[in-house]
This record gives sequence, structure tokens and C-alpha cells, in this order.
Amino acid sequence: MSASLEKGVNALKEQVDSTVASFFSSCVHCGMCSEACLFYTETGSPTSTPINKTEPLRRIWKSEYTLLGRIGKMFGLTAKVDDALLAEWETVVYDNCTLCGRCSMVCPMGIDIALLIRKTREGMAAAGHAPEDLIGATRRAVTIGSPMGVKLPALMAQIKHVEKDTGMTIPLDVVGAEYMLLLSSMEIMNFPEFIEATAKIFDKAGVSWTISTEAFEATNSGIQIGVADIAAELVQRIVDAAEKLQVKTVISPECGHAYMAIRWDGPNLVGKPFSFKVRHILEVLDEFRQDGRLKITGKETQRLTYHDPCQISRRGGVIEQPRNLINMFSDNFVEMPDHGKMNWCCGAGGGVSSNERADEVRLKVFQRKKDQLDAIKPDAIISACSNCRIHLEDGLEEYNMDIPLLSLTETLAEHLAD
Amino acid sequence: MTNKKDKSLLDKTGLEKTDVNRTLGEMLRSQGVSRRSFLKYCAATASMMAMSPAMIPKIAHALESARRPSVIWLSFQECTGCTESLTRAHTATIESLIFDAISLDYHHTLQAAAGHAAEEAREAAMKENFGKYLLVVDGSIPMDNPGYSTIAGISNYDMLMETAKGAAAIIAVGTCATYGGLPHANPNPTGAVSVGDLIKDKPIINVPGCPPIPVVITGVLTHFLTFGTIPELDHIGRPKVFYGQSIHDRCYRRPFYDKGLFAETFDDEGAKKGWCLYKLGCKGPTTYNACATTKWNDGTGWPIEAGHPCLGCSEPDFWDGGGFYKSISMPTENITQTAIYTAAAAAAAGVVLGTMNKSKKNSAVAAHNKTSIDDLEK
Amino acid sequence: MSEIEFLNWVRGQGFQIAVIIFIAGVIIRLAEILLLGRKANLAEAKGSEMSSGLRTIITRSVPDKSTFQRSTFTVVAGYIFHIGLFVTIFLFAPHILMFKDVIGFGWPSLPTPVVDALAVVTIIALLAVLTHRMRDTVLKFLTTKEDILVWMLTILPLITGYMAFHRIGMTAPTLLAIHILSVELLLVIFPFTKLMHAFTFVLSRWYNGAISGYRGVES
Amino acid sequence: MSDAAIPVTGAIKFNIQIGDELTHNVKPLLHEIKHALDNLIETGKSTIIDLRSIPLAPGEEEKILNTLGRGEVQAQLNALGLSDVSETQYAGVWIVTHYNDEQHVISRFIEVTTMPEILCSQTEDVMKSYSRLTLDLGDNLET
Repeated sequence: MSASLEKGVNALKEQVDSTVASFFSSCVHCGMCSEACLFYTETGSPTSTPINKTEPLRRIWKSEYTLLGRIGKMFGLTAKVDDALLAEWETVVYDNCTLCGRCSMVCPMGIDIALLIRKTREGMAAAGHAPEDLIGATRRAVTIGSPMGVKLPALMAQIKHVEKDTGMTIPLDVVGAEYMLLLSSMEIMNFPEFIEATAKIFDKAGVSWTISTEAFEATNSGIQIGVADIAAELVQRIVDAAEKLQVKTVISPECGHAYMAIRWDGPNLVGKPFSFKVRHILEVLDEFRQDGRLKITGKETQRLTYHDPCQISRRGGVIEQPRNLINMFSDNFVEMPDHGKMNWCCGAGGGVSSNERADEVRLKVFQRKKDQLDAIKPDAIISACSNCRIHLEDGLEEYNMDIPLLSLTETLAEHLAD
Repeated sequence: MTNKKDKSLLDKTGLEKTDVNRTLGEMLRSQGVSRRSFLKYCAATASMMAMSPAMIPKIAHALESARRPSVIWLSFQECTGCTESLTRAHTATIESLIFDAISLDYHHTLQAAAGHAAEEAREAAMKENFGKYLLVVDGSIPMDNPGYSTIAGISNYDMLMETAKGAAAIIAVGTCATYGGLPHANPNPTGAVSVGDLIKDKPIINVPGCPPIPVVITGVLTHFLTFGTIPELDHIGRPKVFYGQSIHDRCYRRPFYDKGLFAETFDDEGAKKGWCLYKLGCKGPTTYNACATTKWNDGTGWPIEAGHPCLGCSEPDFWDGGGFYKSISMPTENITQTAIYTAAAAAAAGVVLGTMNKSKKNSAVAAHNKTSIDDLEK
Repeated sequence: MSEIEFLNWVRGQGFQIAVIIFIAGVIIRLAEILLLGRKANLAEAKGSEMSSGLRTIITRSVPDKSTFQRSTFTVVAGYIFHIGLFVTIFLFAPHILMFKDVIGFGWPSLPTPVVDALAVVTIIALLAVLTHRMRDTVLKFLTTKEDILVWMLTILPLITGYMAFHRIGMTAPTLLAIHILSVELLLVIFPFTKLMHAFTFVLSRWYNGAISGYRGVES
Repeated sequence: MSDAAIPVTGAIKFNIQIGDELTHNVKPLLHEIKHALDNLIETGKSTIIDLRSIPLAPGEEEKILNTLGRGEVQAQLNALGLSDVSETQYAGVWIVTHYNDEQHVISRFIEVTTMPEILCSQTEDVMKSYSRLTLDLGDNLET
């Protein structure tokens, strides 16, 4: 069965619950969310006003779930959702929003606009109005197992390299391990150092861990494109592997939306609580720090700042941990203006980076991050999301800025005491 | 007391004929009234008509040459309170001059004559002064069943229409005659209407009040007598000189309203201190009358000065304002009960609509087709 | 219809109709929202929904520094007219009498000149808000007919109330009646427009705080 | 209430505590009198103020009268009831009070003038008295 308007409308109807209804009932059109969104502040385009991005869902709520809207619908007065609307909204919803959720923090009425946009995407995708590139990435994630098309042999090759470089053995499919590490395709392809760093830290900390050869991919294109069924399928693979290996904790790697997918959306997608815990790698590392398992040596003297990946800090709740960890190896840590839960998005999350059509706007809105960086002029930027990292590198290059990007886990590993 | 005060009126109504062609000035002189006394009379008249003292010479001149008009007074559905009020105005030398100056040819409460003789007096006055007499009406006119109020077998309606024909002008005295008053109050069992509701082709001066302030009645009579014209009227036919400002605007307790100092009950500290009576239901803010300056009982006081809120008696439908002790910002109906019933009904309706919402959502969920990767393209 | 009859109607039947529509509308709208319900969150909680939700109901009244700097006008003008509306509606002695009559209890009022001055400030703030709405690109883009209607029916009772208090242009009973009628119009449209935010902001802020708080973030 | 310069209206006194200058009409009125005096000096024009046309709280009329005080002239007319005409302590400011024959105040004016008109003998009355005197003298001669 192919995508259709009917399916899209039905999907939107499914999305409406008491939160959606109270959010739409509360909007007063004050426009403050626009100032919270880098896609507006850097482009000046009013269509990028966050609440405007929810229009298809709002129309369904209004016409199906309100008294006046239903009466209006009978007389053809309530605005309808049709293909033309969805086509017009496709770029608004996918290319000009990273689901960063900054608008949700600013709205004086407390509307979780990012949640509404996420829900809007469900209808857009079901109606066949998702970007081609995102559909492609999702197809690869479902059929190959990775949005970037990374297959097991590629991972094995990287693991071999790491094992060769370090002389350590990377534990694969170890039943009963305490931790099961997930990886993002980007880490496998672009930042294999992450595997090495993690292996070192876990080794020093003396904990048992493993990587599943059946479910190593952490990313979830399903939640980016907005198809809960696919997102659930992808989560289920991890759940199956974790249950098979009987691990206590699944670790989400340095990837924003992967954490959202497995930690917060996961159990709700598959419809039952997990039998294991899910933690972000930074949470695990901070636990090690608290338990005294991390012995650090040497301090970075360069001016370091931390870029909060939206899905990990603002939407994920991991805010203090990276700061605790950085302070272990740095005595020159500076915060950007608007950091932590109010940090500005790099501009490439929520599927934007997988969507070539959005390349131009993604680099344009990087201006926001540039302004933030210009305010403190750091020597290096630490982040905890490969996607942020790649885009930050892109952006810095575009704006002729020469600031190196560091992975928090990797930098920490470099400072491990022998 | 009443007898004494009514004396000169009664004198006038004993069908005693005076020469209507003499001017007031001539009449006064013939009675030996000095020019100085006349000036005093003019000053008092100016004050009574709420006119500027600068008008005194004009008034003197006008009164000099004024002629005695014939006055016919009809009382319909009323309580005689207006006549009582008028006789209170007729207390002493100065004001009595005004009544000396008119020929009250028919007033069934005050005149000595009764029955056929009385009606003959009315008919005679109408005939003699056709087109020139002044018609004063108090009381409302029942339109439902004429039997509710008749005089000498003539229905109020018939008598009014007949007498109005030859009137130069009509003065409707009291809220009943001007706006229907108490008889008109909901549910208006007699179908009471005002003079203005029935007569459209004569100048009507409305002098509302329940009763009107005595000097306002005489003031209007005097104006007609002095200038032979009707005073400037507001949009509901009231002379602006007396009804131009609201009680609230002229009230000496207004500063307390502005400061937010209110008597909450009739015996609290606020009441003792003379604070604003708004909360006790004062209708001053929506009532136009001269009480605050003219006052009652020979200027000794007025309701608010006595510590009682204004009832708004000079306004139409003042009986139906939700109660004399209900503040004008309060709803007139029992809203609390309405609100409770509404809330209960709405809660039920809300549950129905909410359940419909929920089931609509559930059927959308049920209609969900699992979306696979192949379903994302059209 | 005489002006006092008109006044009596708006104080009587008119008010009753308005109150019925208002109460019924608000309750139905809230039921419509709440009975939709929402699924329980199956993810392991990191914080309390309830305490975080309650916190956000309060804290969302104050914007963070950066947001304040970016939306200074909206925040300041918004604060002014909301406080102004609150004071003029709830702290004006004649209004309190009305509430007392309907709900059975009252509370102290502010001196009339204070309310009077605030009414002017509120009218000015609302005019400024509309001007801003007409000139700002985003607001112009977002503005619907409903926004304009709501704006008009919000400022109308203020203007008519001011006129009634100062007796400008018409006789006092007519002014008062028009003022009450304008409030009744506001009550009638209230449940079916964005004015509902006066009630639903509690829900939406609570949900926002709960969603964030569940993940251990103070929103 | 303290003793007013001129007995005030009304036998009934309400136990109402009033603040100073409740209606805020007392001071402006006194200022108006001042301006009227100035006008009298400059142009010779008289001014008459009708006290009944001004809303006054209980006691305020007394306050005005107390402030103006008593002056050198006090006259009483007997014309259609009594009238009091008295100059206040401010020469040129007169209080004219008309009573009816039941001793109720029917009107009260503040006149700012050199001599209230009502005190002057009126030409008409003078003429009348001339003819009457002439007549009286004639009668006497005859008897």
C-alpha cells in the first residue's frame, strides 16, 4: 500500500492526544518561538516560525477534535489538510527544522512545539511528503541496517584496525556482559577512534562490555522521518540483541537522535518497558567518575567549550555529566552564551543532515553557532554527537573558522592515567 | 398642614374665573407686591429653574408680560405621590405666586368640584382655551383593559386623547406618566404605557421621578409660564436644566467612590463615615436628576445625604433593575444558579464530546496500517 | 427599547446568556482536551512529571535572559496588558461586586484612580501590541482574523469601561450597558478562540514541564 | 457645627463625619469670589453666585459662610417673606439669603458688588410711593 493523503490524515488523527489539544488551544500567536529558532533568526523567513510548522496537525485537531471546528467542517468553513498543503509544508517541516526543541523551552504557554512538529512528520511521511533523501536513508536503515549503508564487514574491518592499534580485544556478542555498546554509522565510518577510546576507558574501568554483531547501529531514521512503525522496527532489533545477550545496560553512543530513539522513545515505540537500562555514554562515564573508576592525568590548558547536542541535553537530560567530565581534564572550560538546555542547535539534526536539499539552509543557519563561538573564541569545541561534530566542521570550514572539534569520549580517553 | 398649603390651589380650582388677559406683572402690582419683592421673586425663580443669576433681569422682564395659562391636570394610574410632592412645593409666599399665576382648572384630587361638575369644568376649560392650555398628566395609562382605571366612566386613554387635542404642551409628571413607572414594571399586568407612548404630535416635557422633586415640577411650570416655551430637553424628553447631570456626578460622596471607600452595610463604619453607597445598590451613576443640588424637603437633604442609596426613580424601568439594594454592576438575575445548572449540563455534554473525541482517535488508531519503508512513496 | 431597558437586559438576560455560553464552552473545551488522554510513558523515568509540571506552570511566566532580550517588546507589553487586564477586571470595586453576586464572595478592591490609570495603560499597551503585530514580519504572517477579532473584543470592554466611568459621549446608562454588552461578547467568544489560553496555559505548561521533567530537564 | 455667620438651612442634622473639603468645591468657590472682587475693582462689574447650583456636602456651606465671616452691614428685608442681606468681612462680598414665610431658605446668593440690587429702592416703587405720599398729603389737607 503506497502513501496517500488519506493515510496521512489518519496518521495525524492518531497523533492527537490531550497534550496536542492543550498545546494548540493555548497558542496565542505571540511569535516568540520564532526568536528561539535558528531557522528563523538566521533566515528571517516567517514560515520557519516553529508553530507554523505544525499547521497540518493543527488543522486536523481543529476540524476533528474541537466543537467549533467540527461544526465549521460541516459547513466547509474549517481549513482542510490536502496534498497541496502538505507539499508546501514539506520543506518547512523537514528542511527547516531539526526538532531541536528550543522553541519548546521558550513558548510562554509551554507548548512543546518540537513534539508537535515530530508528530506532524508522522502525517507528512504517511502521506508521501517526506524528503527523498530521508526516505533513502530510512530504506538503507531498514534493509541494510544503517542509514549510511554500513554493513557488518565494515564494522569488523574497523574493529580489526583498533585491535591492531591497541592490542586490545573488542568483545563481540558476549552473553551476560554488563554493557552493550551501540555505535552510529558515522562513528564507524568517520570516527573509529571512538571505538578505541571507549574500549580503553572500559578496560581501565574494569567493566564487562560488548558489541552485538546483530544490532550495533544506534541511529534511527524512523524517528527522523517520522514513521513510528519503522522506528519501532529499528528499536526492536536492539531490544532483541540486548535481551539475547542478557546485558544490564545498553549504551547509546555520541549521537543525539540515537539517544532519543533508544532511551526515551524506544519503550514507547515497541510498546513495553525494557528489561535493561539505557544510558548515554556520557552518563556511563560520569558514573565511572563518581565511582572513582576514572583516573585522569594531565590537564588541557587550551580554552575549551562544549556544544550541547539538543537531543542529548535539552531533549535528553544529559547536561551536567559532560561538564563534570570535561572539568576532569580541563581547567580552562568556558560556556557559550545560551548553553545547556538553552543551547542553539548546530543546524543539522532531525534528519536535516541526511537531506541534501537542506544543505544550503543548514550552512546558512550555522551563523547562529558562529555568533555563539565568536562571543567566547574557544581554542577547541567538544561535543558528544557525531552528527553535530561533522556539521560543526562543515560550518567552521564554510565560515573560515579554524577551531578543532573534539569528541568528549575520545578526549577523555587521551587523558586516562596509565 | 396640607390644608393650609393647599389653600391657594384650592382657591384656584373652585371654578373661580380670573381674567386670563392680565399679565402677571399687572396681577402682582394689583396685589400690592413691591418691585423689590418682585425682584426677590425673580431671583428665587432663577435659582429654582437652575438658571444663572445673570438671567434674573430676563426673567423679570418675561414675567412682567407673562399671561396666566389654563392648566388641566389629569391623574391616571398613579398613587397621588406626585400631587403630594407638588403641594410640598407650594409652601409659602414665593412659590404660591407661581400658582397664583396659573389657572388650575381641573385636578380631580385638589378641586372642590366633583362628579359631573368636575368634568364640566374640564370641558369648559378645554373649550375656552383650546390650543393654549397646558396639560399636566401624572400616572400611566392602562392599555390592556380600560376598566383598570376610569374617571367618571371615561377610560384614561379616551380622556388623555381627548384632552391632549387642544393642549399647547403636555407635562408628564412622575415616572408613571413619563415612562410607565411602577404599573409598567414587569410583568405589567395592566398594559401600562406612558403619555409619550400614546401622543406623538404634541410637545411633551417629561418630569420623571417617583415623585419628581417639587421645585422641578414648579420649575418646569414656571419656565413655561415665564417664556411660553418648553425648556431644552434631553433625549428622553427631560428638561436638561434639571436632568442634565447624573446624581453620581453631582454627589457630594463622589470623592469616596473615587477613593474606593464604600459603605458595605447600612450600619458599618463606612456608613457612619458617610462613604459612598455604591455597594448598597446606589443607582446614582445611571440616574439623571437634580436631587444632589436641589435637594428635598425645602433643601434640607436628599436620600444619599440621609444615608440611603439612590433608587434611580427618575429613569425608565427603574423597578426592574434587579432590586434597589443590588449594585448596578451586579447581574439582575440569579446567575449563580444558572451557572451551576450550566456547569452540570456542560460537564455532561463535555463528557459526550470528549468521549467522541477519544473514540475518533481510537478509530484512527484502529484504521492504522502498518507503514513499511515501501509505503513512503506515492 | 429605552436605555434603562437595554441596561436591564444586558444585566439580566443578556448576561445570563453570555455566562451560559462561557461556562458551557469552557467546560466542554476542557473536557474535549482532557478526555483525549495520553499514553503512559514506558521509558524509565529520570524525574518527576508532577513536580516538574507544577514548576513549569510558574516558571514559564518568566522568560530566560536571552529570550527576553530577543522578544523584549512582546514580553514587556504582554506583561503590562495582562497585569492591566487582571487589575481592571478583578480589582475594580464594581466588578468585585459582580463577582461577589455570582460566586458568593468578594475581595478588597484597589482605589478607583489606580484602576482608572491602569486601564489607560492597558489600552495603550494593547494598541502597541496591535501595531507591533501589524508591523512585525513574523506576527503579520501568523496573524489570523481570529487574532484581530480577539484583540478587538479584548480592548472593547476596556474602552467602553473607560467611557462608562468617565461618561464620555453618551448617557451613563447607555455607556454602562454597552460596556456590559462588550464584556458579554468577550465571554461568548472566549471558549472558542485563543482566549482559552487563560485556562489551557495551565495544562500546556504542565505537560511541557512533565515531558521535560520526566527526562530530568527543568523546562 | 460652629456658629455660621448666617443661620443655615435645615433643622435636621445628620451625624455624618465628613473630611475637609469633601467635594473639593469650597476652595474653588473662594477663589471664584477673589476673581470676582478683582473684576469688580477693574471693571466695576458685579457677579452673582447661586449657592444652590453647587453640589455641597453637609457642612460645606457653613464652612464657606464661616470663612467669609461677618462684616459691617446687616440688613433685613421684609418682602414676600424675610431676606437677609449682609456684607461679609470682605467688603464687596455680600451674602443674600431669601426666606419664605416659613423661614425656610429658598435661595442664597453670594453677590460681589458695592451694593446688592435688592437693597436699592426700586424706581417703580419710588414712583409709587411718591404718588401715594402725594395722595396721603392731599387726604390730610382735606381732613
